[in-house]
Amino acid sequence: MTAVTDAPAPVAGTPATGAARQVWRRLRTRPAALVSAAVLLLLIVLAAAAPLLAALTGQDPYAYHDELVDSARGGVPHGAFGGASADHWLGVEPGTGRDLFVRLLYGARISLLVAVGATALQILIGLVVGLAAGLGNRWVDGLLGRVTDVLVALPMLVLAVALTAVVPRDFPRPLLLILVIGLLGWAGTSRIVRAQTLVLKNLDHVSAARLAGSGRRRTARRELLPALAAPVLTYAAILVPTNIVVEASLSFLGVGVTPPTPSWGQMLSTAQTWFRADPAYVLLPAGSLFVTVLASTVLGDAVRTALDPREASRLRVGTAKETAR
Amino acid sequence: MTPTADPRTTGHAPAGRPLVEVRDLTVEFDTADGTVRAVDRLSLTLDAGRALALVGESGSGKSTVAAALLGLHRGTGARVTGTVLVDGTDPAAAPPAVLRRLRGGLAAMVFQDPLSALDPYLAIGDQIAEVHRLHHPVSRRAARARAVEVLDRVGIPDAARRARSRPHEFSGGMRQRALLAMALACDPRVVVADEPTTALDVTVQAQILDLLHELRHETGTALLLVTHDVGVAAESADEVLVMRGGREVERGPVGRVLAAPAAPYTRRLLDAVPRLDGPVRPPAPPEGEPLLEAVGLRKEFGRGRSAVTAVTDASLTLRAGETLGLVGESGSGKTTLGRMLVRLLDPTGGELRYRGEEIGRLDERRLRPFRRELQLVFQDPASSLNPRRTIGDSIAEFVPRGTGGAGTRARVRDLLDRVGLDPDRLDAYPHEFSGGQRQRVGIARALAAEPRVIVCDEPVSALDVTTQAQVTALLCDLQAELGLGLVFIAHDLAVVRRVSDRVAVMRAGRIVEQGTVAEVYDTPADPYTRSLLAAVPALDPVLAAERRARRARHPELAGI
Amino acid sequence: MRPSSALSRRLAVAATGLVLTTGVAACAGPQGAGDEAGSGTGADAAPRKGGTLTVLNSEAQSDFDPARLYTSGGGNVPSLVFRTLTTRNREAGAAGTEVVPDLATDTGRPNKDATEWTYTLKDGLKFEDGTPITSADVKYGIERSFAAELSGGAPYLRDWLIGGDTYQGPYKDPKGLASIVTPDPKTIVFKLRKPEGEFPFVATQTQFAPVPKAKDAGAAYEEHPVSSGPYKVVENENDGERLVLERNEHWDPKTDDERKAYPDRIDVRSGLDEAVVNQRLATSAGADSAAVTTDTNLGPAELAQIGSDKELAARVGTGRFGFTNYIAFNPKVKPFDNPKVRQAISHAVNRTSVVNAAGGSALAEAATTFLPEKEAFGHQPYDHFPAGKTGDPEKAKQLLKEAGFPDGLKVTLLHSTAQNRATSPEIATAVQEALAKAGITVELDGQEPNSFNEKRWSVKDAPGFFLSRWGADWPAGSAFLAPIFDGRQIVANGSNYNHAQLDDPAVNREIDEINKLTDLKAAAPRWGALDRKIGEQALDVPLFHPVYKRLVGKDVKNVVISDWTGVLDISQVAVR
Amino acid sequence: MTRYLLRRLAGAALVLLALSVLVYALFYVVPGDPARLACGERCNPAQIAQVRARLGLEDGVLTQYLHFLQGVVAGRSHSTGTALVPCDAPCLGLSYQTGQQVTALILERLPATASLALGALVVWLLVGVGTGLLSALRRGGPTERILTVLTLAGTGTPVFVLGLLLLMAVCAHLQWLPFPTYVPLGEDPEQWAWNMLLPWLTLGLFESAKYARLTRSSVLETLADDHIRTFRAYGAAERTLVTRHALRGAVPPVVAVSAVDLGSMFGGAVLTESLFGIPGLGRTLIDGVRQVDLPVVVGVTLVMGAFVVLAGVLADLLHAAADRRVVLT
Repeated sequence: MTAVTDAPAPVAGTPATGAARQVWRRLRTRPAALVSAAVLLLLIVLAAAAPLLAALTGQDPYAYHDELVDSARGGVPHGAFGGASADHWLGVEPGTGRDLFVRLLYGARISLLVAVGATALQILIGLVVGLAAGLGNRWVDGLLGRVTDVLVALPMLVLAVALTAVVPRDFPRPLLLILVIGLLGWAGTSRIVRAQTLVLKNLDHVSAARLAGSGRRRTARRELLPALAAPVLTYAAILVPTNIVVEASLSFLGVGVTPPTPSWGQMLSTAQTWFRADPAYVLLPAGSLFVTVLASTVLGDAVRTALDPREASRLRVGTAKETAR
Repeated sequence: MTPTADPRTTGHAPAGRPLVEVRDLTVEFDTADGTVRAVDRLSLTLDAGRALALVGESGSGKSTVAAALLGLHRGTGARVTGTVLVDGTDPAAAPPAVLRRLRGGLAAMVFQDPLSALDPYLAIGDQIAEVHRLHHPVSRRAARARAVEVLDRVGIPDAARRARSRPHEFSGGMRQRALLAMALACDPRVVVADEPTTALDVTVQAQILDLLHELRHETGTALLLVTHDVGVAAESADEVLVMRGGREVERGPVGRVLAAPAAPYTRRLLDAVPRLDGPVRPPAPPEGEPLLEAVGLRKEFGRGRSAVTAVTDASLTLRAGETLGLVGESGSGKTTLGRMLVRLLDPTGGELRYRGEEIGRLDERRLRPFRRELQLVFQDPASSLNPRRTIGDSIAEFVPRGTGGAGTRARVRDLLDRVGLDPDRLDAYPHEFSGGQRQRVGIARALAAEPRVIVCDEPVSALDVTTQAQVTALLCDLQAELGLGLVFIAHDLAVVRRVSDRVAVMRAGRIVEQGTVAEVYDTPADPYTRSLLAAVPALDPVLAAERRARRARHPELAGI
Repeated sequence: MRPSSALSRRLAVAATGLVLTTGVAACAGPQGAGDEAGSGTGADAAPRKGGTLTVLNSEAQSDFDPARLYTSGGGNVPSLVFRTLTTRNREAGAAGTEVVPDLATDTGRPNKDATEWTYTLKDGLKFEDGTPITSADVKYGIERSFAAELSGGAPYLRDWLIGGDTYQGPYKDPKGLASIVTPDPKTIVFKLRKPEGEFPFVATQTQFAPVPKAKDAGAAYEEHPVSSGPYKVVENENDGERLVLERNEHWDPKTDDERKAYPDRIDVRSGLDEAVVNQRLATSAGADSAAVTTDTNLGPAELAQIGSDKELAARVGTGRFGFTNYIAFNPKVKPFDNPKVRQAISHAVNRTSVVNAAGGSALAEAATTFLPEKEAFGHQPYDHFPAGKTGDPEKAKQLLKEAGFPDGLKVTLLHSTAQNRATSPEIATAVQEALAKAGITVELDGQEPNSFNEKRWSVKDAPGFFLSRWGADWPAGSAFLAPIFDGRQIVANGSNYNHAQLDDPAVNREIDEINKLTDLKAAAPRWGALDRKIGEQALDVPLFHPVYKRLVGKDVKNVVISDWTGVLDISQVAVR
Repeated sequence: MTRYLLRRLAGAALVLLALSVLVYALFYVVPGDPARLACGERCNPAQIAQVRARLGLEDGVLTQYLHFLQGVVAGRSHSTGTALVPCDAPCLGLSYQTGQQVTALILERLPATASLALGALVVWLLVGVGTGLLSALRRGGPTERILTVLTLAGTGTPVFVLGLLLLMAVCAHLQWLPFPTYVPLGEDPEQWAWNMLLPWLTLGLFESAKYARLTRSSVLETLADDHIRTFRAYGAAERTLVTRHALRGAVPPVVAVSAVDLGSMFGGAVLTESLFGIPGLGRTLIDGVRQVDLPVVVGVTLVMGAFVVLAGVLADLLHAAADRRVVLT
């Protein structure tokens, strides 16, 4: 054959091997992303080590300290800064005197566990539904589309409140929260997966797979799923902070984890009446929530931009539905 | 056309100095993969009223030169060295106000893709008026009137009304006319046209080139034409500068360079360009068995009132060892027909027989035994390979099962060797290959299935002309060797002529003419075929002028 | 059992569990220092007539029909419109727990065994349209309350009147109820199934307000109920969210000793967030300076703020209503069938934590007795199973060992998720934490208020261990002890309040005996003794009695807080 | 166009129908007996039975649902004891708890929700779009960096946290604003505006972060488009490019997303409403859920769903109007 003379040209699409390296190379140059990753990592370590830290400070998240609050003044903690002291680093809870530092740490466990679990569930359902809609015939697509519409039209927070009332109390609450958020919040994922599938299935290399005589399922597994990984993972990066907020909102509405288990939303919910009398009580969970959501948003953004700068802005719009306001 | 014919010779350029002067221009970009030198010490001059074509394949740096003339690299991080003077102004160093005067006022740019080059939200007339007012202190109303005037001038019918249309309401050719009108509205001294006709069909391309010629003749504007198509250069330029890898390869009057190229690269380039007067294939082999027969094939998309008929009443026969060329302009339905032939699309009506057996209505499962026998080579070698899998993996999927792991691997190596690639690269990913190499992988993949019929859907249109020649040659070799039936789909009449035994011409979903190469090209029966042939640029400027004159005399040949 | 006046609305909120209404605490709140003042403010100047009194409430007066209101006089605002046969004595403190005549000339004349009560109407009583009020109007008002469309009132008439249990109201049964007799337009006689010495208390309820049959519009009557009191309804928007009352010219003050009716106009605005109500009262700007609330208490965080502001503290009215929050046991469920287990829990409870959880010592007083600590209830102090200030886990452990649980115990506590600081998670976790020290592991079962109530009021499904509370329908022992401990009050298919499902013949007999007494002064100590006696069985653990603190506007005068309602009486308030 | 609208509206009706079925089914399994709750405390079984019969709870869930549908389509009437009160179509039934007509209840609560949503819209269009535009204009500079941090901070703050912090800062410490109390517009427009200011800011700023990002990325995306290159090549100044051409590219997405957001906000912003005590649809719905007040829940859910669905249609129409290339099919 004749010698090949033309030089390699840049190409669209990112191969799997290069992606991780490329993402890392781009992330390395963004200090904000690195700081966020560090903050999240620290938070995960702190949350995981909560019992250890509780033992270290000698505080139990559930132990009452009646002597630390002023019973005659509504139970406001004695002392400045919400009763912060050498024993209670971040002060104590009004009314009970429970240690806030340890409760915050335990609260982080719930927030992270529920957010990550719910995200996984949303992605899973969204993938299955989106693929089915994208690959199925007109009827399947139409039906799933309407189902998604119904889901979007549902007031999610309210339905979650109703659902948590239906389920027996002995059902583990964190799991229930994961299920409720996961089952109600997959519409965005499925829409993205469907849109991507519609694009992908007309790509030549997917058509080519048909010419090799492979069936639909095999095509979906070998050609579509790997290509969907990038958009879906980047969308997941947006979903995690969103779900942290949704969990907090549900707890704020009083349908989160069962007391006395602490969660940030539940702390905020009880704290909201205290913001003049004991500002520290509000600022601690609010600040924790803020830092966590901010860090995961910044990191998610950076990862997404690193993976596909152009796709980034489009995905953002898809999150409008899950907003808890 | 001569400088003296220009009513505005009192430009800033001192007498005797060229209108555009580029000396030792070097442009470098920083990319993630290191510094790329797009233009390397290039020099050129363009006198007022003259036309210079920059010709080169992709990556030759020709568009970068055009952008440098308007200072479009400013603020992008590109490093520009050397001297550029446009009518005495240095676009790289001029203060912003002067630079803005230069842009449009002195040198107006006409971009390649007319759809994206216009603001989708604004009426075309308003866009032209806006640009006009940037260079002429006139009222809004006057500017709008001027916009209508120039639109009328570039041949937009009912210009006053169409000026209120938005770009998407125009056809591709009309948009390109509107872009020319925009340039015209500024009364520039030089028009820089960057691949102005690449996105257009051949008949529309001819119209635009004719218009460009006419306008230049009328206003005496100089032209810097950037193109990959030697034919376009031959049609439009006085001088040609061949570029490769950012450097000048050869420069000279267009007739001289095309007729007697001095540089080996130019020669190779010209040899690779398919011509309507070039060699044809040896006569078709004796009649083989009919492999694939289509009778009255039809395809509709959508349903009900919104249904669109893409192909209707398409009948053709393909025999073993034969190449059937399928030509047509964009939207003619040739790709749809090609995909129906390999059953990637389900025909809405008609019959499709493979070796006598009806396969047009088989479902996916019953179709499976035939799948591997009918293969397709895709147009875009980048998207037809899964970027996440090695090419060896992609090809192996097409090797019939039962060969065994080691056997499959040996077969893949064999195939890679067969299509001229290094067999050791089977574990490489598609992005590590060039466009031409990827197309070879695509061919190897089609061959792996041991097919009897291969439909090639514009297999070379995304490739540079020298690579085109190599890939078409490969296809011809393989066909002869394996006795395949080949359907070669292309918009380029010259390419089809070079590879085909028989040719079918499609227009608006129908096959309007079908016959041997000699019949169709030498004695076209259908007027559409005739207009297509008339629109193909010639490589000889003299001939081009003649044909332009003929088109002007017979508007029906162009007035599609 | 339903607390009176404003509080009833408050509890309705709690019962339906509006977690959301809690909102945020006062914003531009009070500053300064000072301590809690008495109930009356602005007492230095004598109250005068005139002006507009603004009422800022969180809950709308959505039921403004005398048949549908539960409490004495329908609480505060309705008692300005509805007069009843008898009413509360509108005086501060203990004197306010007495019943006094209203429409009637006296508090009722019983026959010998207190099964027949006769009332005579005063002269000169008129509706707002000038037509005279007759005994038939009173009878008709009572009969309407039996219609299903107009449910909501207290159950006593159904339980006490002969034929009351089957009567379906005048719409379905126009013949009326035979056990209410009106021999003439001035006289009305009630025939009861058994002796009821406290009938005069029941006659304070709004069902005893007259309703002119000609004006009855069924369920729509609440849009404009016909006034027999000092004010009439001139505006009723959004189902009672905005009410404007103006003077009823046909009300004759000579016939009414109780209602002072100083303001010319009452402007009720509800649907406000509780924090907003308190904030506006604290700021007291503009019309708010002449404002009170009839349903919004100060919360702990607000108290923490007020603590240091003398001016504000002087405007806080403090009251105590007959109300007890307690842990209920259902001895039908193991291991609470074992008295030692119940006693162990009684010993283990840390009332300091519980009181803190309920809002601190200013809003809750630790309780060891079931009856509220008021003379009217006949309260007798006792503490059968002392837990000290913070619980006695050692004693509890010992009792558990004796009960056969040497390694501790695992139980589930039912509570509600309402943020009411009564049956809410805060109280439950405080109990949980204290019991943990005694080796009792408590699992919490927090339910939405509706299902919480359904569970605890169910004979079949009631768990063994839950939070509960009880408020007196009127300030007497029977209203407290009979529904809770009378074995014949165990309601199998309806709402059961005898959580312990106690059916002790001795207790039942004593209740019947005291009920025969029409001399309430004599009855009271016997109720106290009965409470003390029942307490020995450890059927419940009294936790605390709530204290109500409410703000009034700067210009509000003559704040009267009785021990009956525990909150200010709107009929006494003046704004000039 | 008409065909498109008809098709979308039919789709919307279908979605709403499914929504009502779903809510009915869900509430059928929610614990809690509406009759007992409506009856009040200390009701005897006979009374509860009467209430149950009056509320129509004795019928099967299917019959109840069909009655509900009948009410929506043709209206129905309810007994008040003395008379039958007609409830005209679309009748969403009577509240179990208060006996109020749900349609009236919704109309009564809607103004509060609408004033919250519309005010927030103004805030996010001014602040959000303004911020996005500014950071696109100043890209690469320190201004953009500061704005990016602010925007990210906005994205990272749950609305109730933002509201709480604003309350703490604006009301408690600076005492610039009174504590918000909802005053109906019709009653006192000035008070209404002052009291809504903080809720507007809270919800508007919360949404602003999203719009800032959307605007910025749309503008930057458009700036990278070929037609910007055209105008640059014809001598247009950079500022003109952003304000005249690139901003136009941000209009369709901002308009479309605004319509969708507004739609879902018209259904009630539960958290904001509860934080500021605004008597809107969101709180009505949450209360309804807690009180097992099925007619209220179904009614409000349907209205909310209708707003969301119609906002979707509106978003598409506006998108098509803003971007003529979009063809509605």
